[in-house]
Amino acid sequence: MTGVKLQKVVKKYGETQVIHGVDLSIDDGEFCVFVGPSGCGKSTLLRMIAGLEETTDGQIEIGHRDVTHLDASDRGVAMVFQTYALYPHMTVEENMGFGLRMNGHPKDEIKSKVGEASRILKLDDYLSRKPKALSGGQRQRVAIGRAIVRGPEVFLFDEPLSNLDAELRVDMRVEIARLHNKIGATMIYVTHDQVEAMTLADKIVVLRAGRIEQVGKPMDLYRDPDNKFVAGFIGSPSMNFVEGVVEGGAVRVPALGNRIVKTSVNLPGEGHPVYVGVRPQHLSITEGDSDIKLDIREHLGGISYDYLVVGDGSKLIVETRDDREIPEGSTLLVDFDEADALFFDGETENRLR
Amino acid sequence: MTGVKLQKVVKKYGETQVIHGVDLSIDDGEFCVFVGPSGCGKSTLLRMIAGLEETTDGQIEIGHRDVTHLDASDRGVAMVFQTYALYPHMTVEENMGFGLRMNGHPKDEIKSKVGEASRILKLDDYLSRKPKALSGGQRQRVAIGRAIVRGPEVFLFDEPLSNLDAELRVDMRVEIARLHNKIGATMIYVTHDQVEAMTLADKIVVLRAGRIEQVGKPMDLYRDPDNKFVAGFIGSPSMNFVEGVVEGGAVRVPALGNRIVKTSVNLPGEGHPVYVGVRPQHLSITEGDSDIKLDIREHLGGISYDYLVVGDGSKLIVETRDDREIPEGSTLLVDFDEADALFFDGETENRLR
Amino acid sequence: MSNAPQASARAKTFRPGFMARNRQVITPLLFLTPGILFFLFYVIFPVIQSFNLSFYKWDGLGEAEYVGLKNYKKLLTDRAFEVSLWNNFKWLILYLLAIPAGLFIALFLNQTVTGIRLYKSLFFFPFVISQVVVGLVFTWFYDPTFGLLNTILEQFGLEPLNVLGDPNLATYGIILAGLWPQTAYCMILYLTGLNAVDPEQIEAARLDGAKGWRMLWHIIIPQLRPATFIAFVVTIIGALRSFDLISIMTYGGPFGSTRVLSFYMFEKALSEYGFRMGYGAAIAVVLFVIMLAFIAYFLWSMYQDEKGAR
Amino acid sequence: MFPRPIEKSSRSWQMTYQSLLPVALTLWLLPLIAVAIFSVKPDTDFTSGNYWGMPSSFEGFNNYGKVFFASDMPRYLMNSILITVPTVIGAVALSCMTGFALGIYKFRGNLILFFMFIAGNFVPFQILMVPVRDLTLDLGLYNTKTGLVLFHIAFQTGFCTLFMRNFIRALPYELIEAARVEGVAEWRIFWYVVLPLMKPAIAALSVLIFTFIWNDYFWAVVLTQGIESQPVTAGITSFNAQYRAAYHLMSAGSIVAALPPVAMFFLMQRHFIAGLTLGAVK
Amino acid sequence: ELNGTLKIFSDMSNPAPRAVMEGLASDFDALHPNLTVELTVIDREAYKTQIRNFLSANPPDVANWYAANRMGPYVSAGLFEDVSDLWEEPAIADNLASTKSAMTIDGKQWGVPYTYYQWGVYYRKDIFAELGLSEPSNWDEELANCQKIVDSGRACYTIGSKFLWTAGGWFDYLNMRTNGFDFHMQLARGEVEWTDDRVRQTFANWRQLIDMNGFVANHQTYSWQEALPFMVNGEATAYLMGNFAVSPLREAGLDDSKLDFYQFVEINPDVEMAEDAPTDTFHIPAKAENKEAAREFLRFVASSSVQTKINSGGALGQLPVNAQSSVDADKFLEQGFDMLSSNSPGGVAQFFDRDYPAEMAAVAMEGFQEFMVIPDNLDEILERLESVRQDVY
Ligand SMILES: Nc1ncnc2c1ncn2[C@@H]1O[C@H](COP(=O)(O)OP(=O)(O)OP(=O)(O)O)[C@@H](O)[C@H]1O
Ligand SMILES: Nc1ncnc2c1ncn2[C@@H]1O[C@H](COP(=O)(O)OP(=O)(O)OP(=O)(O)O)[C@@H](O)[C@H]1O
Ligand SMILES: [Mg+2]
Ligand SMILES: [Mg+2]
Repeated sequence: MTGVKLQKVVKKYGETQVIHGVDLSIDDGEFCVFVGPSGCGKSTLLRMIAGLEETTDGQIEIGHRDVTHLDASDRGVAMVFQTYALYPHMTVEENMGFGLRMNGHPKDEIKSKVGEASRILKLDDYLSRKPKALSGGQRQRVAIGRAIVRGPEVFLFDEPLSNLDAELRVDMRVEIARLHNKIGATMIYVTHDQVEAMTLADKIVVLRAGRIEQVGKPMDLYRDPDNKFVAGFIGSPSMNFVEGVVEGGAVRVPALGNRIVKTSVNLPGEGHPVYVGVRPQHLSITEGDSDIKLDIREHLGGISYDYLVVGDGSKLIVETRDDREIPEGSTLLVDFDEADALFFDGETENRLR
Repeated sequence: MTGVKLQKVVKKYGETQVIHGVDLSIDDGEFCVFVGPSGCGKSTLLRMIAGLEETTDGQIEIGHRDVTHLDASDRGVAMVFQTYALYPHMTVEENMGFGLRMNGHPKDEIKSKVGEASRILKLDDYLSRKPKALSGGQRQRVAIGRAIVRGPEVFLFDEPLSNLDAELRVDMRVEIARLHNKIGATMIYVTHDQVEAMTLADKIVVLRAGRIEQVGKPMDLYRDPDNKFVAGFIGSPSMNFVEGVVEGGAVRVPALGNRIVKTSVNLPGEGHPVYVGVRPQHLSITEGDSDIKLDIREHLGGISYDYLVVGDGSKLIVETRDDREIPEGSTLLVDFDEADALFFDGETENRLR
Repeated sequence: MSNAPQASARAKTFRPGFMARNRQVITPLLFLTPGILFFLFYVIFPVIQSFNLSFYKWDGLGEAEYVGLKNYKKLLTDRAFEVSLWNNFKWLILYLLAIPAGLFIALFLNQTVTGIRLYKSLFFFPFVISQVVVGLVFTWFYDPTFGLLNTILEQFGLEPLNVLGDPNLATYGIILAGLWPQTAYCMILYLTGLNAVDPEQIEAARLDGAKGWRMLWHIIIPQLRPATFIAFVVTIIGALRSFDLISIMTYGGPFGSTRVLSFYMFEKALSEYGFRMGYGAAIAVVLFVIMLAFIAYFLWSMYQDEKGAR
Repeated sequence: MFPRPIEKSSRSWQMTYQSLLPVALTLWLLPLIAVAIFSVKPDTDFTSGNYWGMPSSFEGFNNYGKVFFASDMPRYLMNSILITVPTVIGAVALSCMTGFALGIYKFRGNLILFFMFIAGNFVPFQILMVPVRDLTLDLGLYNTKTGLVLFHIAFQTGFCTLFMRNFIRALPYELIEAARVEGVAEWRIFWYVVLPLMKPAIAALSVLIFTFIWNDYFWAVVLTQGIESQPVTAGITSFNAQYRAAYHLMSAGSIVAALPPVAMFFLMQRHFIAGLTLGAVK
Repeated sequence: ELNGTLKIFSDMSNPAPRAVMEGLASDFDALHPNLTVELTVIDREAYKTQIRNFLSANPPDVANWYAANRMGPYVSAGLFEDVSDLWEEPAIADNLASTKSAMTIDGKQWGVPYTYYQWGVYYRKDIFAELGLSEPSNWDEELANCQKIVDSGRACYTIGSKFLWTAGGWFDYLNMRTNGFDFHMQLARGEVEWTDDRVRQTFANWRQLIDMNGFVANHQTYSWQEALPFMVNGEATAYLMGNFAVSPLREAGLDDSKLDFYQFVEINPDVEMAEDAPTDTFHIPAKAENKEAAREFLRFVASSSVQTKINSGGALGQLPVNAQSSVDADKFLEQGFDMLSSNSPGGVAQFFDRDYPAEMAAVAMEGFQEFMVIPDNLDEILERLESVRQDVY
């Protein structure tokens, strides 16, 4: 019922166009995550859905209702801000009940709804505190509680966890996932954290410079990216790309000692440049003579990252599961399974399948 | 020559004691990392070594010289701050040369030293810029450059990377490791980032509430922690702990269906409570009937984390290498190799070996 | 002979040691000395002297005569003092109107239309102008024969008013003149305050359905607390220090009805028929005690802020 | 932003707002505009009762010419400058130092000293009147610009210290620590690190103090007496005595007296406002 | 021969007196080539507060001030130079004898007078003529005249009481005419209660004029100069003022055909007429540096020729103190001189704020102003004055 649908949505600030005609449909109850590099328009798009930014062109529907020109307060959405945006002069309880109060709900209804939300978020003990007296994670929970209380059909999150420290971020991430499971509302979530996007999303929308690059399930994007940008963007550490040239139906990779990579994808014509992409965990190294040097090896306990420098100066990251000490500066041989390699057109950067 | 030695170092702010008699000796050229939860006194200890905080009691030696009551300016150490602390009104060059200039070094000496440092840090192109015109990573490099220029024997870093975003943090981490390799000075480094500690340190010092919990090489701490605190602190995700009871020379774990874990360590007396610790990657799950439920499964691409809830409400994290979808709420059987389990006294929390 | 080098060597090691160990105390002391000396001589000692003087009878020329609390006793029955005190309270209360007025104008001007910067600065004008000039300007404005006020009243068919000549109106007339620059001041404080209001909170409140006055009341005004605090402090101080306007506009008249403590003390101590220094000092002490309540309040809230800080 | 940006509201309301602005401004500045018009009127307008109409002829040059060439106003203006500028320099210099000491160093009594400066700044200055006048007399500085300047410096130091100390407090303390670790002497830290960073505060404070001092009337009356040392605020009263009921000249005189701070405000608007809101108190 | 500099502080800040003072200074300067005369003119009102400061702080060599009680504080504080020696010189002793008593405290003289002037009623002759009025000679005529003036839509008297002392002038006259000079002085010395019936009678007389709207409205807002235009514009017909008002009135366009003078009318025929005639003086501060030149300057201003010159109609327009001086052929000066020398048998008062102690004067004049605005407050005002009297004396 309360899916969100964007049709040819455009945003201009004066002359500069920030969103270039975005079409997107988010289903009822779906958890949709916007990712993309800084400045690509994630926040802008979210704020347009919220009604905090005017839509220059196109149409926004929430639950089959055209809300393009409705006021923010009439769209039935709730938003959680990066800085929480709690009202510092109100207690937790007042913060959470404020929206209902402004809409003239009776006192006891407010009280019961706030009570319910605070139970879900385990905030009961803090109801009479001011935000100042809360930790970051608690504040974030209050911000979420404030959104829940109003019982909206769509939740919007703009990098809600980026002000928390690493540990808390993990906890809150799990909390949000659980919340989504429980209340089942449509959620749209902006982040630039890989892990958040991968773990939370039903559907990831990858944006670049105001345009959608790809939409899909997290693992689909991970396994089957449409282009080099998405491939490089999803997954951490990033996918390694090495330049290659089409030669005799295969790809020759000069950086890896002119290795010939065979593949069944539709390669472009002879001599055409392509990129070969391999994820760090699909690379393996053995000591041996080559022009690839180990720059730094980092042990994280359990896994290690090897930072390699190839002869032409480009870099590779290899994830290994061993803790052996390899002297830095050693030369190494790099290998990978051809089935794990992805190929991208050297010019359009589109995936070759 | 220029190791650092702390003897019974104590710090009090008024009545509250923050550092409780720390003994520590850091060798010449060693890379020593202080880790510990927030507020445990890492920064305080570092600042005492720098001379920025007075030492209430005990003695600090730098290179066999008692510096306990020396002013910061007389200790010959260099410090890199979390906020970089670059002088905003000076160019990069002036920033780096400021310490030398103030100490009356001749102009051309300053110039050559700054030049050298900026070459090492690839800052040549930015020498005449003001800090405002630099990116976060460049600023951090300037801060390090400023420390290098003076050629100090001890470098102090207080969470130097925590203001950088994830990607840059990785780059700078590698950079610092490389720097240490190159100049070989003693470095003391405060962080609360697991990965930084593990990858950079020759020696990790784990602090808790103003006391040293354990000192050792990263992998030693990881594999062979002295107590539950260190075991839980080192490694990410944290080690799982489940409560057990000593029964007939083995440990019975009620939470895992009264599983009996055999071990060769010296267990305390019959009926004594112990903790069994297993790292997430050493746990494995299979679907099956039990009182352990899957709460959330997170796919990160390549690996997945499973958050489990045990019947008694305690939680487990399992790291798996598969991408299968297991419906949330399924019941699971959990298994681990007994050799991978660590045991801790239920009361003292000390490791049982 | 042989002792000398030894002694000097010891001194050499001792002196830097002492300096080094106390650098964190000596440096600030050196930096503070000139400021503190100035301040002691011109502010702190005089305050004490004034307290002392208030127990004396002195015409500023001859010998001072100790009279104990007599000056204060006399104040109790001094009608002019009573009037001044009341007027001071009127000033205190009414001057505070500058705060809502300033807020109102600030809200009016807090837009981004072209030329708004110029408007803002022009609105701020009255504050920059000397109170002497403001006083003159308003005296003419109120002038019973040709003043603009009466010209306007006439347009509406109303009786002319002699604002500054009417003992019941004069004080209010002066306060109004004072409110003019003070409102401008508060306006600036609120304009910058409004700038600092967290836009995300406004957005959150918009999503929560707060609009217009309710937004102002529930979200904006609470966030303007720092600006309000400052506005409050400066307005109170301005009210208690009011001297220039009274001196220029009515000289305390008509028949003393616009005196406030600060003016009365000037009159008693240094004006043509005054030169009762002790009595003047006693008035100043009373004024000081009133102000002390506000100083204490201000310091207390500063202290609250400082406690948490470094 | 609150209230809602006007661009986002209806066209008609935008127009209303745009036209309301000048009306509101005119009302707000009415007394001032009147004086400005007074100052370019011929004297006959006043004798003929044309107080509020348009000037019957433009006599601006004449009137201002009189103020500048036929009265003592230039002397008074000069006095004001000679009082204001040294005060600004002195107060700012002193408070840079006190602010540095109080803002950077932790020592016992820091807060008490700081509060002493604040409290002194709020003292009703009438209480200082008699003793300061006597002190000035004893120093032989009565009726000299120096006497006035010294007092102003001392009294403004309270406010300036509050201002500077809070500003320095807001500077990242790590900058000082960084310099200390680099082996820089304390006074050099003040000179090379802190002072350059205080430039905006110094500018703001200077502008602010300039206005305060320029507009001071009370102390001018208490500590000076004649044309050789009185500033323009006090001078304007003698000027007015001289031209009693010559409203065109009094107006011109008032405008001349008010002009320097106004000009200062316009030129240094940003600093001025920063000063007000930063230091926040007079 | 005199040399060095002679510093003079003067309060003659109104345009005409200022010119006189400047002339005086430059004349004296010219007479003594080696002497530099430095003149500082200070606003008349400001001067009154500032004199204390400069007398002790940076004393000039010569300073203006007033005779009688007003010298008291400075004399007793030792800030004025005893100039009894000058008063032994015949040029002064003989010619200034009439004011010697006003310059004497503790049997010594502390300055020399250079001018005095009569007070009285300056009126619009042309309007009187228009209304068919003639100069009144007693209170009834005065009231009758006033009634006619009021009926014509004018006020009888203009007055600007913002700075209070103008009301003091009215009290002086009403009280001296009602109760006589001696009573007035008794009151000044604090020997009579302010609540005395005789004082009340004075106020009752005053009230007659007030109740018939005899004074311009809103006078409490104006200084004496600001009250001048009412007379010039014909909105009021007369001004009880010192002779110094003549010059600005003339400047404003009232020539002798429009402006005239009469002595304040008799009220109580049982008392002798007495007048206010304030005397302005020059003094040498005790700490003056160039006392020799200062004494010479005092001799200079006391001399008959100088007093003739500075008091002339074109200059101060006042009366010379020196008996040898000639009174300028000015209608008002002649009338004033006549009045003071022949028709003031009761005595000559200095002025309310010069005869009454400062503290008393300040409160009293404020009371007068209040009375003029709200006559019903009289009882309260008198009680206040009485309590101050008990305090002051
Ligand atoms: N008010 C504005 N006027 C002009 N351009 C703007 C405005 N707000 C945003 N932009 C531009 O719109 C683009 C998209 O901004 P947006 O904040 O949506 O990026 P984002 O994807 O959220 O980035 P981040 O990850 O840094 O939050 C940016 O290039 C930004 O510069
Ligand atoms: N000036 C001070 N006065 C009183 N207590 C202080 C002061 N400075 C620090 N502390 C206390 O000392 C303890 C240690 O602080 P410190 O800053 O060293 O912690 P940390 O380990 O660096 O923490 P973080 O990881 O958050 O930086 C904390 O409990 C803190 O509250
Ligand atoms: Mg964003
Ligand atoms: Mg820290």
